[in-house]
Amino acid sequence: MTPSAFAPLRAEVRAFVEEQRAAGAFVPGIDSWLAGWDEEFSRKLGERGWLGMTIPTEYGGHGRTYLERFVVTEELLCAGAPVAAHWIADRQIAPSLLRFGTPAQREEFLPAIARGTSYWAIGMSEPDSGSDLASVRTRATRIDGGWRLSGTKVWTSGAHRAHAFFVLARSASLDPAHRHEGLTQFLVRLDAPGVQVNPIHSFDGSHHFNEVVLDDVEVSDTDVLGEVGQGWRQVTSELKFERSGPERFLSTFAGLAGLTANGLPVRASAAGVGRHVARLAALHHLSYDVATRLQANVPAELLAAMVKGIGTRSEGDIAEDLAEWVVDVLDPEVDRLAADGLSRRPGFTLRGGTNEVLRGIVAKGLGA
Amino acid sequence: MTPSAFAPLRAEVRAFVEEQRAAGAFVPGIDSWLAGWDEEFSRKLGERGWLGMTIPTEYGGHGRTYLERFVVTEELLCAGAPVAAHWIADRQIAPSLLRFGTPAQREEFLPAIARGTSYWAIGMSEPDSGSDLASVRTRATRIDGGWRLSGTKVWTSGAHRAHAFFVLARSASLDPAHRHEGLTQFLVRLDAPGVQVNPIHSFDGSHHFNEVVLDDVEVSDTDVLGEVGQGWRQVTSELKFERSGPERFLSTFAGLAGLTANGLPVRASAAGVGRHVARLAALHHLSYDVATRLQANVPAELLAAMVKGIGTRSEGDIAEDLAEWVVDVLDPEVDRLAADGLSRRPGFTLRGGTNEVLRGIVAKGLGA
Amino acid sequence: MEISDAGLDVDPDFSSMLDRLFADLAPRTWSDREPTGLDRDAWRQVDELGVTLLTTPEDRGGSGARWPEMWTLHRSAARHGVALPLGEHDLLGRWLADRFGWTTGDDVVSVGVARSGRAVDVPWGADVDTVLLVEVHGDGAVVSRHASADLTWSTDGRLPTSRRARTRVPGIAERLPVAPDDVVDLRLRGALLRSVQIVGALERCVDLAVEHAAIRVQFGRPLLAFQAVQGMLADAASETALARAAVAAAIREADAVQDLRAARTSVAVAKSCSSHAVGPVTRAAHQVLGAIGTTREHDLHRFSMPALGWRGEFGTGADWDAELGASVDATGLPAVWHRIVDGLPA
Amino acid sequence: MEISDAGLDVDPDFSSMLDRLFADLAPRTWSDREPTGLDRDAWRQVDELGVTLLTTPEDRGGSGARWPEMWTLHRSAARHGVALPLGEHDLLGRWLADRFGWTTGDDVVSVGVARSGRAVDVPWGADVDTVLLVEVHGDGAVVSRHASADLTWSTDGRLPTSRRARTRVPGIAERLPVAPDDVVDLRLRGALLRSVQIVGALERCVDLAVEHAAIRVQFGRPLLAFQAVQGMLADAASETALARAAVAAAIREADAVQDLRAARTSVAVAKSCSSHAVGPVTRAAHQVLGAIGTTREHDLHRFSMPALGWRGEFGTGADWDAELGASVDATGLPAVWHRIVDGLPA
Repeated sequence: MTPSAFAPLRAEVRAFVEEQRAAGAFVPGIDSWLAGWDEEFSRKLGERGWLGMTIPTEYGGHGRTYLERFVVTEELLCAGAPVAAHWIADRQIAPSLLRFGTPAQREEFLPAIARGTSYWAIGMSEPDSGSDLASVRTRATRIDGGWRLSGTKVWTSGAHRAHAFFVLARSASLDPAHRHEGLTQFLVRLDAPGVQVNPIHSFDGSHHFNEVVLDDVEVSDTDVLGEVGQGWRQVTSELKFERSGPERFLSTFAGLAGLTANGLPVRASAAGVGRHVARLAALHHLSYDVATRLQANVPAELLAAMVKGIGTRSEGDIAEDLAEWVVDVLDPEVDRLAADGLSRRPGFTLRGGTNEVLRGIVAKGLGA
Repeated sequence: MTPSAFAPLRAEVRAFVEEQRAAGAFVPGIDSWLAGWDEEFSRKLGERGWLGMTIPTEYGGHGRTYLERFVVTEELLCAGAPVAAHWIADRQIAPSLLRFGTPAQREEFLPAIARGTSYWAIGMSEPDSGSDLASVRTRATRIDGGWRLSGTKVWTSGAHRAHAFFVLARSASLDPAHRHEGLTQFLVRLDAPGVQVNPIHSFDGSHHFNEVVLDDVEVSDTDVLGEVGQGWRQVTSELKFERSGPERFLSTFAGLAGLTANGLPVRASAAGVGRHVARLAALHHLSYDVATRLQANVPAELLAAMVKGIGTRSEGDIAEDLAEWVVDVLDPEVDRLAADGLSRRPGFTLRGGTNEVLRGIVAKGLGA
Repeated sequence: MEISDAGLDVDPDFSSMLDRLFADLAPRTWSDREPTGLDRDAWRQVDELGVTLLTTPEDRGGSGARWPEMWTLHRSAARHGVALPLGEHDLLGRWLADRFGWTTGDDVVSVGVARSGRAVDVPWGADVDTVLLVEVHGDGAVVSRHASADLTWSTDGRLPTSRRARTRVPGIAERLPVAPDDVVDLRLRGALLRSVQIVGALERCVDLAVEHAAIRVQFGRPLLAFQAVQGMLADAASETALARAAVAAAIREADAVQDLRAARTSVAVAKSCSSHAVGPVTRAAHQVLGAIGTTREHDLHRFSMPALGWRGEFGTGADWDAELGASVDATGLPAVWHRIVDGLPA
Repeated sequence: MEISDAGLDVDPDFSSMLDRLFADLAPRTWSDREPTGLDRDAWRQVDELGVTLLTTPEDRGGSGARWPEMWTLHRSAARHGVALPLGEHDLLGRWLADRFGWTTGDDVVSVGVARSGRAVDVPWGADVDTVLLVEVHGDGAVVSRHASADLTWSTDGRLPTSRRARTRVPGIAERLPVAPDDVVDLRLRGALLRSVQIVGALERCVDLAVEHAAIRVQFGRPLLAFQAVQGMLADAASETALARAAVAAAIREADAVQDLRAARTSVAVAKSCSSHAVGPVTRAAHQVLGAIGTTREHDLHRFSMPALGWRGEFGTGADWDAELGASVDATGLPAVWHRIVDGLPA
C-alpha cells in the first residue's frame, strides 16, 4: 500500500486529536509516550479502535496492519498527545502475548489492552546491569505449580501505575559460557504479594521510573510467558518492535510545532528549522519502511537499529535547538516544551538499547 | 611571557610574507606545510633566522624559544606560505637530533636545517601497518662497523625531494610480548645505494607521498640515532612535537581568508564564519598553551593529543563549509582553495596518529 | 546489508542488467582520459541499450521510462562510478531541448544555469556536443543553445573526478525566454538526479569501507572488531540509509504526480538529506580506509569526490532546508508535515 | 588530567581555599529548597570570606580583586555546583548599582535585561532582595530599581536547577537612562561570567563521567575499557579544554585592558566556545553515566543543567559567532585574527 492510502485514517486521527486538544483534554507535551499518562485519553483511543490495532478480532483487537498502527501512533505523537498509559501494553506486550502467550493469557489481557484499560511495564534492567541485559540476577525458583521470584528491577517505567509487567528472570543457574541460556519471562501482577514499587525520581522532579523489588513473589505456571529457558530469545525478538517506531524520532515534535506555531521565531533560521523537518521526514520514511517489513515478516533488525540510533539523536538535537531558539520567545507554554526537551534528552539515546549498543548491532549487520 | 610580547615578531613575519606574496613569490595554498615545497622560500626564511629557531647558536640555530617558533610558524601557515621543504626538518628532525643525536650528527645537519637547505622525511609507517607503528618489519642487521637495512616504508612525505630520513627499524628479533623493544632509529641518506623512492600519487594528482624501498642499505654506526634498541621511546617522544602545533588547525586558514577577502559571500552566514573563527582562536590558545609547556618542559602529551584531535577536525570542517560557500563565487583562486581543501581533508585526521588513536591517548590520560 | 527499494516497483532484471553492464564499463570511463574527455565507446555501448534517453518520451526517440527506472539507472551508475553524463543528457539537456522543439540528433547535451551576466559552471560542459545555457534574471530566464566547441572553457580549481567546466554565455547568442515553471522544473530535476546519484555513490563508499574493515588487520584484529571503527561504519550506513529512504520517497511521489513541482517538498527533503549525508559518510569512509583511500590507485575517490561535488549542485542541503523552513514559516509545521507523511502532492 | 590556568597568575592558596569551602557548602545550597530560595546561611558564610563582592572596588565595600580572581572564584563555584547568585550580585548587580550611586546595603542584588515592554527573565530574580531591570529600546536603555518582593514572579517552564524567574517592569517605575557603553559592558560582563561558569560546570561533568567509567563494570570490563566510551570522554574532555583555553585567554586580556569593551573579540570567542561546548559535553557525560545520571539522586544534573541554561544567557554561541562573522565581513579575516593572536586590545 502506498502511504497516500492512509491519508483518510490520518485525517480521522488528526480531527480527533485536534478536538481533544481544543476541548482542553490535553496539553501537548514532550516525550508524551513516556511522560503523558492519561487513562481517560487511552480509553477514548480504545473506543475508537486505535489501540490493539494489530490484535486479531477474536482477542478484542482490530485485525489491522502494522502500517495502520504506525499511522495512528505517528499522528498521536506529532500532537504530543498523552499516550503513556497504554504505550508499552500496545507496543510490546500485545505482540509478545500474541507470539508467545497461551490462549488463556491472550484472552485475559488482550481485550483490555485494546480497550485501553490494561497498563503494563517491562522488567528488564537490573541494578548495575546497564546495557548488559544478560547479567540478570533476579532468580526464579521452582515451587509446586509455579515459581518464586526474587530480585530487583530498575528503570521500570510506569510500574507505579501499571497493572502488571514482564519479568526476565534466571530460572536455571548461570553458565558463564552461555549467559543467555536459563532465562525465562514471567507475567507478574504489580499488586501481587511481595512486589514493592519504589519511585526513582528524575532530576526534573518527574516520576516515571521505578525500582521494583520482588521478594519471594509467587507466580503460577500459567504466568510463564512462552517457554521456560527461552527468555533471551523472546526478549530479543520483542526489541524489534521497540526500536523502529515513530516514538524514536518524534518525542520533541510538539516542541518544534509549538515554537513555530506563529511563524519562525527571531533566533531560528529557516535553514535550521528546515534541516530538522527534512531529517524527521526521512526518518518517517525509514521507519515506515521498517513497519512495512514487520508487516511482511521480512528481517528489519538492522534498519530498526538505525532508526533508533539516528532518530533519538535527531529528536535530541531538536531539543537543543529549541532551547536556543526559545530565548526571547517568552511564551511559558513553549518555554516548558523547550525545558522538558532538554531535561529529557539524556534519556532519548539510552532507553531501548544505548546508541553505542545499537551501533554495534548495525556494524555487525554490515559485516555479515 | 604574555602573547602580546610577540606582537613585534608577528608583525615582522607578516610584513615579510605580505611582501613575498605581493611580489608573486608564492600563491597562498591549502595545507601548505605538506603541499607547498619551495626551497627558495625556505632559504629566505633561513636567512631571516626563522628556521631552526630553537636550535642553539653553537649549531647554527638561534637559541630562541618554542613560543617564538610557534609565533613564526603560525604566521606562515595563516598566509598559506610554502613551507613544506623545511617543515619536517625544522619541526621534528632538529629537536630529535638535539635530544638524541651525537655531536657529529648535530654539526653535520643542524646548521643546514637552520639555513633552510637540508630537507628531511620520516620513515615510520610500513605497508599494512596503519596506526600500529610497532608492527615495523624493516630489518636492521648488524654488519661490521654498522648496519644493513632492508624493508619498505610508505606514506613518506617528500622523500622524493628530501636529502635524508629517519628510519625506524627492528634491530633485534621480535618478542611478541614486548613489541616495542628491539627497535632502533637510523639516519639514512635518500641517495644512498639501495634506496629506491617510488611515488604514491594522491587522487588529486599531486605527489607528496612515497614508498621508500630499502634494499640492503648500509649505514655506519655513526648514523644510528640515539641508542640501539631505544627507537620506540625516541619516536614516542618525537610525536609530542608533531601533535600540537598550529599546522593541526590552520591547514585551511588560507581558504577561509580567501573566501572572505571581499566580505562574506552570499552563502556564508556570519554565524557560520564566526564559528570557525572562534574555534580556531581557541585552538590557537590551547596550542600556545602546549608550546608554553614544551618550553617549560612540563608534560603536555594529553593536551597535545587534544589539539591534534579537534584541530584537524576543525580545519576539515572549514574545508567542507568552504566548498558549500564557494558555490556562486566563481573566483578560480578561491575555487582552487576550496577544491584542494576537500581533496586533502581525508588526510588531516589520519596523519600524525589517526583521530581514533588520539582519542585513546586522551581517554587513557583522563583515566590515569 | 538489508537494502531496499523502499516500495519502488522496479523490474529486477533491468536492475541487474545495469549492474552487470556498469561494473564492467565504469573503469573504462576513468582510464587515462582525465582530466577531460567523454568515453565515446562507453557512451555508445550504453546508448545501444536505450538508457541514454531513459526518461525521454518514446515519440522523442527515448525509452519513455518513469521515475523508478530513473532511480535504478542513476543509482546504479553512481554506485559503480560510471563517469558519463547520462543524467545531464536525458533529464536536463534533452528535456530542455524538447521544450523548445530543438532537435539535437546524436549530440550529447548538457545544461548550465547562470545568474545573468556571470560565468557558469556546466557539468561535462567541455566534453559534450551541445550545451544549453540558461540565464536567470530577477524576473525571468532565457536559454541559448551552443556547440560546446564554440565556447571557451576553463577547468581551474575543480574537484578531482569532476567534469565540470566553466564558461560564459557569448554576448551575441540568440536567447529564448524560458517559462518560469520550466526553470523550477529544471532545478527540481537536477536536484532529484543529484540526490539519486549521491545515494548510489554513498552506498559504494560504505561498501568499500566495510570491505576494508573486514579484511584489514591492525593490532592483531580486523578493523571491524574495533568499536571506534564500528561506530564510524554504523553512522555512515545509517546516514546513507536515511538518505536512501528520503530519495526513494521523492521518487515514489514524483511517479505519482503529473509534474515534479507538485512533489517539491519531497524533492527538498531528498536533496537536503542526501546532501547532508555526504560529509559524514565520505569522512567516515576515508577515515576507515586510511591513507590508502587518499591515493589515485584506490577507487574510493571515484565515489567520495563526485558525491562531494553533487551535494553543492542544484541547491545545497542548506538551500533546500531554507526552503522547507520558509514553508513552515508560511503555513506552519503541521501543514508541511502532513504533506510529507500523507504522500500526497501539495 | 593536566589542567592549567593557562598562564593566569592566581594565588594557589586562594584557589584551594575556595575549593575546600565550596566542596562543603555546595550540597547545602541544593537541599530541599528547590525550586526557589536562597540559602542565606551559605550566603553569609561566603560573604564572611569577602568573595560575595570579589571584584567590587574596595571603596565600595568590595574586595577589589581582578579578573583572574573572578575566574578562580566562579569556575570553582560552578565546579562544585554552588547554587548562589555570586556573579549576579558582584559582577552585574552591584556593578550596575554603583554606576548610579545606588547603595544597596546588605541586599543581594540581581539584574535582568529586557527588550522594551516585554517580560524579562532575571537570574535569581525571585530569591534576591533587590532587582535592577534594564530595558533596552531601539536607541537606548533605561534602568529601574525594585525590591524583589514588590515584583510578580513566575517560574513556569524553566530548567531544573535554574533559579531564573520572569517578571514585568512595573509601569510606574522610576527609570534612569543607562549609558550605551554600560549596556555593552553589562552584556560583556554577563557573557564572561557565564563562560567561566560553563567551564567549571563542564569540567565537573567530565570528571563525573570519567569517575563513573573507571568504576562501573559492564560486560565484565570497566566502561573506560570500551573504545566507544573512550571516544565520548576524549571528545568531552577536549571540548572542555578548548573552552577553558578560550575563556582563560579572555580573562587574561580583560585583565590587561582598561575596559572590557576593548576585549570584546576575546569575550566573543570565549562565550562562543564555551556555549558550543555545552551540548557535546553534557550529552557525552549523560550518555556515559546512563540512566543513573537522569535521576534526582545523582549529582550530574547539578552541573549539566546549569551549563545548558547559561549557554543561552548574554548571547548564545550563535549570537557571538554572528558578531565575529560580522567583524570578518567588515574588516577581513586577517584583521580579526591578528587581534586574537596578538593578545592586544582592539
